Amino acid sequence: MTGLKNQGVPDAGHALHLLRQMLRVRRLEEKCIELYSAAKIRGFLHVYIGEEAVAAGVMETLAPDDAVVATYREHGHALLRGVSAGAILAEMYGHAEGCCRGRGGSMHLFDAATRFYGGNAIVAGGLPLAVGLALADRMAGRQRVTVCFFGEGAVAEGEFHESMNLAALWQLPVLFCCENNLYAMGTALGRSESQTDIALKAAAYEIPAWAVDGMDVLAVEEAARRAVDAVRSGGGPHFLELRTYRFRAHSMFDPELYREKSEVAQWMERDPISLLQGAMEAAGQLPAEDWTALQADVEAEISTAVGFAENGTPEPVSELLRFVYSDRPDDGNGGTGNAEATGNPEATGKGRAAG
Amino acid sequence: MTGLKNQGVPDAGHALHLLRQMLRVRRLEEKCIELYSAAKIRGFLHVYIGEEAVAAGVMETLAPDDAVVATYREHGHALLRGVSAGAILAEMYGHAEGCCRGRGGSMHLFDAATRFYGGNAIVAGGLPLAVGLALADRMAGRQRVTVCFFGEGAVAEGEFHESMNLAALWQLPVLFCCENNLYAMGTALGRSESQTDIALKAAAYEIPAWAVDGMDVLAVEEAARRAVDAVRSGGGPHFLELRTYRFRAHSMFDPELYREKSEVAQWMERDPISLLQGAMEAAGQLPAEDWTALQADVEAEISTAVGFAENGTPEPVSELLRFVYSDRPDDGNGGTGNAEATGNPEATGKGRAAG
Amino acid sequence: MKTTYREAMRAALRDAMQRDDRVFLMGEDVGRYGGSFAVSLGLLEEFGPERIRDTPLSESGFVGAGIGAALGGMRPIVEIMTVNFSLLALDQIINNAATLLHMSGGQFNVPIVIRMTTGAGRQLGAQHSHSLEGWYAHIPGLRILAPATLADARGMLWTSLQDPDPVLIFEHGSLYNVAGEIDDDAGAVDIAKAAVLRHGDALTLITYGGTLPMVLDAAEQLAGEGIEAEVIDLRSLRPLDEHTILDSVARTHRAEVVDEGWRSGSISAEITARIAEKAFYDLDAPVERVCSAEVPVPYAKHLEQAALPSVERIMAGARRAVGAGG
Amino acid sequence: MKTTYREAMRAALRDAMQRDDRVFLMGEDVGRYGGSFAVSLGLLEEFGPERIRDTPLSESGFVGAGIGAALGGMRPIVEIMTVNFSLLALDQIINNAATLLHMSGGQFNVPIVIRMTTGAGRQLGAQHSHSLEGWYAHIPGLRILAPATLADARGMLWTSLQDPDPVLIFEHGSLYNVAGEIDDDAGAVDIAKAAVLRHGDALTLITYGGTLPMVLDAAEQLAGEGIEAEVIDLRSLRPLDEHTILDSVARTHRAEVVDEGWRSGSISAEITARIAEKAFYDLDAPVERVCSAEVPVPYAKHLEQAALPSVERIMAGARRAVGAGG
Ligand SMILES: Cc1ncc(C[n+]2csc(CCOP(=O)(O)OP(=O)(O)O)c2C)c(N)n1
Ligand SMILES: Cc1ncc(C[n+]2csc(CCOP(=O)(O)OP(=O)(O)O)c2C)c(N)n1
Ligand SMILES: [Mg+2]
Ligand SMILES: [Mg+2]
Repeated sequence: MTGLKNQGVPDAGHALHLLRQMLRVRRLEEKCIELYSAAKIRGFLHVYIGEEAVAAGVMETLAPDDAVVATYREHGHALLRGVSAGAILAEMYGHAEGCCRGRGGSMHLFDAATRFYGGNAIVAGGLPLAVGLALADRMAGRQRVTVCFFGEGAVAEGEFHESMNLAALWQLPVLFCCENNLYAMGTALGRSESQTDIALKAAAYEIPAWAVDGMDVLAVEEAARRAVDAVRSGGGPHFLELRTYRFRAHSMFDPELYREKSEVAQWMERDPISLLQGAMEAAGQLPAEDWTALQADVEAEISTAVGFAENGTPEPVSELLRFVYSDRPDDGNGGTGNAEATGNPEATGKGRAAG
Repeated sequence: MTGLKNQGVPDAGHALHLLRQMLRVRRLEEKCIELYSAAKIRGFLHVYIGEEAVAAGVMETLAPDDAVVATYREHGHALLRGVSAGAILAEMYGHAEGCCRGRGGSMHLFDAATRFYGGNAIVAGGLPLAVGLALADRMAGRQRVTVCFFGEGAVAEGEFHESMNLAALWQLPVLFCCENNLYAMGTALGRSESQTDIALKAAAYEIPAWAVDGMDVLAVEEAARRAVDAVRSGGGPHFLELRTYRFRAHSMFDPELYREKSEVAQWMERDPISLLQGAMEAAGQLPAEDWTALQADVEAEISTAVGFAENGTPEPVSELLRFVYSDRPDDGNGGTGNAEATGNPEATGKGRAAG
Repeated sequence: MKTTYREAMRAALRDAMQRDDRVFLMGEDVGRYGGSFAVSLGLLEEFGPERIRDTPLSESGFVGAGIGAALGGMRPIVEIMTVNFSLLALDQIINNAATLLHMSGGQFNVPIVIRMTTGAGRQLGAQHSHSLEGWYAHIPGLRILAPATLADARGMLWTSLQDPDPVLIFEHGSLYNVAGEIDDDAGAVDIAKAAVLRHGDALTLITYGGTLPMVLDAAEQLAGEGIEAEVIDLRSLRPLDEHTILDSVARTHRAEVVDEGWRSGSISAEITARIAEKAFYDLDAPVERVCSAEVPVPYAKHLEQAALPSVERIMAGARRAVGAGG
Repeated sequence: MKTTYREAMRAALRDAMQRDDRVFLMGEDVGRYGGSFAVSLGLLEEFGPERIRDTPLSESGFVGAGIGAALGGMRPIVEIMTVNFSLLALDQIINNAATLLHMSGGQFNVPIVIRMTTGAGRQLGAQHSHSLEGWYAHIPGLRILAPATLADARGMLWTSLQDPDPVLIFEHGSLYNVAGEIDDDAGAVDIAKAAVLRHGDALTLITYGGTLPMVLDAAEQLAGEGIEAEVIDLRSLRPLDEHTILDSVARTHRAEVVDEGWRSGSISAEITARIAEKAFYDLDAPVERVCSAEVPVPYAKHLEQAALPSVERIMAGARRAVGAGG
């Protein structure tokens, strides 16, 4: 398996769009790494480089009012769901213009407008949320789908098991997307699962499950579309195992002692962007000037975003205690913020803190 | 399926022994119910009536230095593992002569001498312990087996999943015995599992799993022996689903709104004791005088046990803080017990309480 | 109207369901079994299995699903059978329910109500006798309620469902059978303030939940000895109504906190610390604390009773407080 | 000998493994990855994958398995990557590790050591910045240690492994790179007593773990202002060495507690309460508490720093304490 599943690219315009989507994620994250090295971004930073076909293929199949739940490796999901690169970068800068006003950072991107429910730094912690979002839709009689992304490392957690069972038992409209990149930090799949065929594991809950080449964006999209349609039309939860690989370290702190450079190199030959690009070129569907224009567009988008983030403003420290509880109409945006109770003299004004 | 799996009873002496074992549990628990009504026993009381073939068959196959982990429905397991009926009843009386000196009660019977590790009132809470006991044996190079009993309700818990995976991944010497009595309190299996074939669920971890008629003590013993032998000889974890039924309410507080009387009646026709008794009688292996003698023996054992419990003594209140931490040689059995720190003036003397 | 704590809770559930069709109840055995403490008995028949939703044994899963459903626009009431099992759902409660609003910069509030039974006293042994509500009160983002009276059993659920943020309601197991009178039209209650249930000037007795009846009893008996105690029912453990406490101590100059939690690190420590910090110059004697002995709760009745707060110990503490200093 | 906190921990692990072949280390990524904070780097090569055991992501499962292995005669050291994930294992820790000895009437002790990284300050956001060691200190049956110095990083593991009961060791993430000198033959340390790291008579500063360096710094600067503070490193949060605290306060008459936990219900509340109870007549001013703001820890650096204790806030508290009362 080295190329794409289908020979040729059915719809050149659509393929170009997918290529653009993957490239947007790639360039955004390359920039993140740069900015991390420049100490503009701090905390943990987990990049998705190599895995872009997964988010690109799946997001394509969703309707605007569907919901998405992701992990701490979610820049790509956020971007392709429609959160602007500027809002994402500003968030990593810790600025008020960030999609979470600087509270979340890289691991906690959220966006109500696109129903993007994070950004969860607890492995498997998002799965029960996805089940509940789907339950709400079912109870309200809405035909929406909730897509939940997680790594293969999450499969060993109890919350995976409980969530699969609940979703299947109650036949809820969730699509589980397991991004199997073969490693959970330094732990290879075979050292974490007695049954390494993840799709088979999911099927044990009576959930239809397919394994898909996660480096082939067209294959991902095709499988996701089939699954999303089935879920939306009342077919209960579905499960995709997306076989992929992360080209970079787990995070900015990982010395990568646990895998061979040659293994990484081998997988990089199946870079999802190059694969699609190559197929399009082979089919004469990607004139050099289109590729150049595409790259320039994306560069422009990212550099505008960096500018936006750079020009952002820090949230005033007086807002520290805001969003612990909801702002209430009757307290003028949290007028009862109790600085004394928190021992923090700087924090007065907005926000309500109980204590 | 109404009778026993094998026609006839291979070894009359052994069958009589099994009959005795089941009857001992039955009579002990009938007595518990009586004593509960008389307010001699308090707290939660969960009886095993109807399920005796499971513990009786499995315990038969264990060596003295194997380990057993059970649940809050464990009087039978404790008794058949070798804890005396007197020590069990005294425990439920809250007496110092009880197998846990009155600290545990019905749900928490423990016995170091027979490696009986409880008695756990958290559903699925015992499974990780069993995995760890087996891990210790494996690391120390001992050929011992750890048997872990739990109800089918536990299968939905995350700890079930994590424990199955760890045991299988590390090929540990555990025998998982799922006592599938079709209900978890009032929740029928079909309302708790998307996949109701429990043995199949276990097999998804690559653990050999068989379903067994849990009302047929001979079948249970046969299956357990096969499994225990496989585990002991390095075959990794095994799993038995024992299909059984509880004839009584979940606990003394359960009004049994969730099942039909007729369903209970139907299962009572397959009472494990009557089944074996009937088969032995049919084969001419149970002369009336043997049956009478057996009953008399068991009655005597239980009434001696009640006498023992009745004559027990309450642990002095001065011992309240003991066993929070281990007694230390250097504190003369807990001389630092700090009554003041606990706010409890009665509790002085023995025991160490940190705080 | 005559009622019991259990019936008041059930009536509160019923009218929450009737009032708002986004409300549903979910938990282990809330439906066919009727609730392990019979609180939801009969509601399945009335509202059907979608809204009175039995769950498998999977605390983390269904509590997390409740949080997700709240994000999705519902108003879930999740019942965890007892606080003992809530430990299995703690990650969802702390890392999601309490935290999502903040992490999302105010975008995603979580209007969930989580109810659970708490407390010891029924010889259920160490794993089934925890009193962890004070412990939960440490967590920013949560609101922690402990209804101790019939009016609060009837009203706090309603108030909680109006809250845009997660509320945990702790129902002490010993209260379900308490009977008494409530107003025919009892409804939502204010939860911003602690209640002064008895006035007195000798000392302030501060408690909540399952120990309130014994504190009231002790106060009655102390009055017979000439010690008139003020009794405060905290009602909410987070936020704490510090004002009512300090106001009372400013008048009585002595205080005793009664709490079924283990003493070290209990909510009684926080209350004692607040009084010591903010009423330092008002206090005439050290604050007394009556808590549970620091031991896993033993099964045997005499040991269990010795481990828990009692009327005698409360009275002894009060006598110490009024005897000392001054 | 020059070392770092990280190296001291690693040396402690290494000689525990060498000394006793019942000892093994188990946890996520302790082996091939080298430990998420590189504490166990190199140990896999030295001791092999059975004794430096990588686990799947399943905190409840492997912590429970550690408890079982301890019951089975081993001396497991279980690493939970950070305290944040320990919530998933809390049921096993509280309902089994802390409780089995008591429930079994003294038959089954659990000699397990559970290590985890704790604390905030590195912009990891709300789900990765908990300081819950004080919260754990509420639980009878557990011993809670917080090594703050190199000697304790080197010695506490050894001491813990000699303990027949469960010990939780909390390592603050900001300490791993701290460098300094320890004795060449540094080994097991006494854990019964808090350490007085600086003598002074103006007030007592009480802290532990990650905030110790800033408290020492503050004390240094306060000395420049003529305020000589006594500094106590608690070292053990359960049991608390109340004696050392009270003894100091009896001399200084003023105290300030510094703790990275959220203020309400933190260990600082317990310490404040103990002082207020037992040194009531010694105190000349209210006890000051410097804790974290009661907010899920925000990512943005300036917000995070504003939420956490700081040298400035510690100094301000000390000035208040010495200025007040008297
Ligand atoms: C419950 C929990 N345990 C441990 C961690 C630390 N951790 C962060 S990412 C990670 C590996 C997860 O691997 P996987 O699920 O495969 O996702 P990937 O990083 O490969 O995308 C671990 C162990 C965590 N965040 N949450
Ligand atoms: C974690 C947890 N959740 C809930 C309970 C309350 N509870 C006690 S027994 C029980 C049913 C368990 O059913 P099953 O595992 O099938 O065992 P059975 O009682 O049928 O033997 C429940 C829900 C508990 N003890 N532990
Ligand atoms: Mg992975
Ligand atoms: Mg059952």
